[in-house]
Amino acid sequence: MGSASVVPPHTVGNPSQEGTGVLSPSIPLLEVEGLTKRFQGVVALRDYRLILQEGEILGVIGPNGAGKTTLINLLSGFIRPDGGRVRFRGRDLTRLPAHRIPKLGIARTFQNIRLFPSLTALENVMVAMTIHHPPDVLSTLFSFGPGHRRVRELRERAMALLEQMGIAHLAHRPSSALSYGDQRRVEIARALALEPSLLLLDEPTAGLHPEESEALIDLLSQLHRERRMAIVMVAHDMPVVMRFCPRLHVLSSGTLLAEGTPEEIRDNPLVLEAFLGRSGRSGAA
Amino acid sequence: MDGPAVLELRNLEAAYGAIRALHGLSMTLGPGEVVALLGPNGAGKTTTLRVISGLLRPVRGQVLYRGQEITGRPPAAIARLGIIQCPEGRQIFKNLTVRENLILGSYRLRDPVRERRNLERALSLFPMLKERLNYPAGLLSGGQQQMLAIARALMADPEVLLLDEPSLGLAPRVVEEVFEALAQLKAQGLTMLIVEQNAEKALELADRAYVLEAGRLVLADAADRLRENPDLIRIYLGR
Amino acid sequence: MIVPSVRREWIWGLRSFLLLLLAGAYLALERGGNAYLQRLAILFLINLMLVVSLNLFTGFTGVFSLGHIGFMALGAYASAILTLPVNLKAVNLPDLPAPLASITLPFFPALILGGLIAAIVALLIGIPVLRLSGHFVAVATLGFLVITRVVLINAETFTRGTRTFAGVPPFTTMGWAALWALLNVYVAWRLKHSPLGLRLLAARDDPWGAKSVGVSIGRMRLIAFGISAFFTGIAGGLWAHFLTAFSPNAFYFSRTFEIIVMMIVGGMGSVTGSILGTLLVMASTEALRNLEPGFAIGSLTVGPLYGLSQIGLAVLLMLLMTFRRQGLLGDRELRLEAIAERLERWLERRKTALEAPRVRKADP
Amino acid sequence: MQALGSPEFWIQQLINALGLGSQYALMAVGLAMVFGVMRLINFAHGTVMMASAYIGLLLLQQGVPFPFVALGAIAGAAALGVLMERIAYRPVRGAPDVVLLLNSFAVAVLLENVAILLFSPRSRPFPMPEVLTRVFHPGGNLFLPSIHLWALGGALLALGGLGLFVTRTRLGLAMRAAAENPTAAQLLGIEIGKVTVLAFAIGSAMAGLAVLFWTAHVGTINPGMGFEPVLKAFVACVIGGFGTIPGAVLGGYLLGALEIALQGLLPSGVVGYRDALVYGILILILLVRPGGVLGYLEAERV
Repeated sequence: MGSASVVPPHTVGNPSQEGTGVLSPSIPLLEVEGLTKRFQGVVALRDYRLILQEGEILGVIGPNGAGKTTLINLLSGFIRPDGGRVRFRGRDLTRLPAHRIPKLGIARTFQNIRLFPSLTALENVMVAMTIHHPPDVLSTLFSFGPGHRRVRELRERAMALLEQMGIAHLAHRPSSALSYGDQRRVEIARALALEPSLLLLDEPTAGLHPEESEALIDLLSQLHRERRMAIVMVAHDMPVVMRFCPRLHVLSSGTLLAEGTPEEIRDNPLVLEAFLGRSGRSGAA
Repeated sequence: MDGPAVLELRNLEAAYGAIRALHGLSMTLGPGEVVALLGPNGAGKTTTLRVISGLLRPVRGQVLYRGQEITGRPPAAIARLGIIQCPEGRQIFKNLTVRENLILGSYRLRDPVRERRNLERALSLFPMLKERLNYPAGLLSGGQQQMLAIARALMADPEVLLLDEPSLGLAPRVVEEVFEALAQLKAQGLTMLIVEQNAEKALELADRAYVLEAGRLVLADAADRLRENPDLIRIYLGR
Repeated sequence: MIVPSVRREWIWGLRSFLLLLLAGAYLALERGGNAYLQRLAILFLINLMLVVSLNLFTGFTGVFSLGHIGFMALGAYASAILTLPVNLKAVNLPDLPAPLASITLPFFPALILGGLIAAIVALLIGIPVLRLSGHFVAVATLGFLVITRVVLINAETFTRGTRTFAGVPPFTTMGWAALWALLNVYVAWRLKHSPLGLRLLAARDDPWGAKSVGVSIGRMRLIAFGISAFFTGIAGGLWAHFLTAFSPNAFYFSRTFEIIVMMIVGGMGSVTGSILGTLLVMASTEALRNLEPGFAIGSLTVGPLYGLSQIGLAVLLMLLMTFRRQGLLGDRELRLEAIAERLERWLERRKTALEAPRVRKADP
Repeated sequence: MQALGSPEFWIQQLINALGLGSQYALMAVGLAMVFGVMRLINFAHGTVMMASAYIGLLLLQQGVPFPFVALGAIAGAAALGVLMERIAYRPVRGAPDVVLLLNSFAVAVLLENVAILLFSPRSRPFPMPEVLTRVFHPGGNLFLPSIHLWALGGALLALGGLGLFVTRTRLGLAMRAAAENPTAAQLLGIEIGKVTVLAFAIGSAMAGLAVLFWTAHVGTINPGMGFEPVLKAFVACVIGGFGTIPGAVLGGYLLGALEIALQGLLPSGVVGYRDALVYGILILILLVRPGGVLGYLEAERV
């Protein structure tokens, strides 16, 4: 299973800096240039570019079919671009298969939550944890001895993470039996178990009640304060995005339409047109 | 609205597994009316159309067609009544030719005479399809495919036309063309329910509109009054 | 009130009871000398290995293999060729190339080599084929089964072609079969309940989700395929040294079908289910097979009914697919813990039921 | 056997390839039609062929004239196909692919063993009329078995008719539409259930026709006879691209040509491995071009 590169938690990629990446090293965390993807001739994403620093939060918004999920899929290696490049800490990811990406420090969630339904909530998180502690012959064949100790450690850590997400009491339920909101929390816990320095969230609040959304965003803010990983969040839920993301990208028909703070975006007539099909006039007041 | 409703939804609730998509939606569609269904992503617009067409069985609530309950009937049976949906994402038959696609549109009619008449009408509405009748539909451009999808739906002589995001992924010029064609259909008295991301275009076309947010009805008004309503922007862009 | 420690005692009790039962059954069969029952027991153990191994791949990865009997054939022929006495080789396989013609291996290394050959072939075909999705893997592995058969029939130098391969030493005893079956079940059980198993099941449950946590679907499938083929090859070797004579016809579709039905009955992905499924299906086919030569009810004689057992299997599979797709256990396991809990609850209820009348009597 | 380089050799090979290819094409079409509307690789397709052959034999033994025997066998196959859909596949519609596949295995095993029960496992001669078994010698060393002509003619007629049906008629179009996009088809009023029954009926009838030629070729029938043809039909479908009618036809003829070529060109020592090579090629095509030669299905990879 390859050698274990044991990465202690909370140290990945954040050696020194505090705050919003002002002290970032010369190489940005994520560098995207000219990223382009077509599906059967239709352009889903065109010439997208992005520079993201360690610990930064970016929100990506846009109407239906704007290419937001395509962007997440490209950044996480789930689809291959037709053009352009993604560099993570200077390393080119463009040709890596998807399952190699998490180990580098990029985790993602899915718009339609993709848990492992036959595993419990705890086991869902444990699977992700095996990435830094790969299974070996001992832990596979024997339920006692050193192999077993390793498994117990894994279990305890996973439990701690669920506790942090506020769902420790659901640890032993099959994940398919959880409510939608709890499933979302398990999925985020699973992503965090990879100890990422970049977290890609695809519509994390979709399908949640407003109160649930609020709570989830509070939790994400707290997790970000503690772990200082960078986050790219795709969403259509504007109040949520405006509150959580200090910096926004607006996509429309696969093109980067505008960029800026929530206030700038709100007043940008191009954005209004993208969402409503109108040039910013009367009603905007 | 004059006369009884062609289509009426009563307290529809729908879900995909654990995810609630509609929380008690009620609305009506009168004869000859064009109604727009608006709202941001994930508001439940497409779900509403899926329930009407029978592709999704509602958890609760009723769908009535000219006063008769059709809730839970199979999609083909609902289509045979004349409730024709033109689905999102141009779901044309890519391996079939343009002509074959169109002829299938008239499947429910079982009438070669009406089929021929409708074909002529569809081709006059979308002349560019005429030159490409024997092309496999998959070779058409995105805009042409959308036109074909609408033309195919019209081939059924629909009593009600349900349009799901007709402008999705199209260039602005093509969006204009599509909406011009829809305006012509409106002038001919076709009853339409249109789901659109492009609220402005939809409101130009529609008589009335309903606005959904997270599966709930939040606004319902005449289209021209709604265009001036500042709440609309708030719903789309947040506070 | 049920105290956990009491339950632990119960589990120990059950565990010892089960062990005693198994040991008793084993000794009774071994010493009892009923040849028919012994034969059935060995066949059961070998079938169990085939079912558990198939389940280890198909149940744990969700991908259907129709080619597993091909691995069984490889293990059977390989170990049989290796253990065949030199003088028999000169008669039966006169054209065997030099090193093979002059050696005779003991049973154990021959078995292991047979298993390894099956595993290596599995890895070779698995690397390309397992990347395919769903039923395309099924078709490709079926292709492998047919290829194996064609090769067995044509490689006469090694296999005697369509003729019976005879004279294999009868090494397979109850002990050997029980030992290997036990090991196979243990490995499957551990695999399912280890961190590696979590990865396997994750890859099965949701390939995209699995990739997002760094699990390589192809690699998981390959690991399971290799282990599964190894034990299937061993089962083939045990079978060869049990029957001592066989031909390529034994390794084709009807056996594939039988093993699949056993797996489905027990539940895909359930190790204990595989045991139940094998037991149940073998019992019923054995019963039907005994009817095949014909039987009489009163004055009515029913004449030979060849194929009855296969018809039974087919009907069983169709009924299962229509009404209980998950089989007996789905992918869950029968656990002593759960049984202990039930037993306890049942005893508890009995106790209150016994005490209840006394309470009522005291009432007035 | 002619010399390898002579024109006669090639003509002979071409004749053989067309004869064999016609049979494969007819068999593959039914498999493709069913796969199209149901995403089912119908393993029981082969047992339909077998059953149809036995129906033919029974009719023949009753003294029915041969043309009616042929019609009866074809009609019987169609009826059996429809019955199969009703009993084994409709109740599990919408279940995972594997459930349907397993049910088709069950149907295959069931029918084969019922045939064993009724007719015994032994092979039986199937006396064909002389028009089907005659061999012409048009000159030189050429052999022209009339069965090749019948197969080619029959295939051309049946497949041509099928082609007209699926491009010119309302139902035929509906069938192709349902195969490509069931949801969109339903939204136009097309009933998937009806179209599926139709696909089973037509596909099985084609198999019934194919088995007449196959039987004339082999001379005998037995309960296990469906196994090899259905596997060959699989391979043909995979070569041409699973799920399309033109793909199946093309695949059938390509497979026929491939087998005849291997038969003629392989050294005699390894000719027995011909089928192993054929299935090796099947696996290879699945790997490099899962969409088949016509490339319709998108490559599904994990």
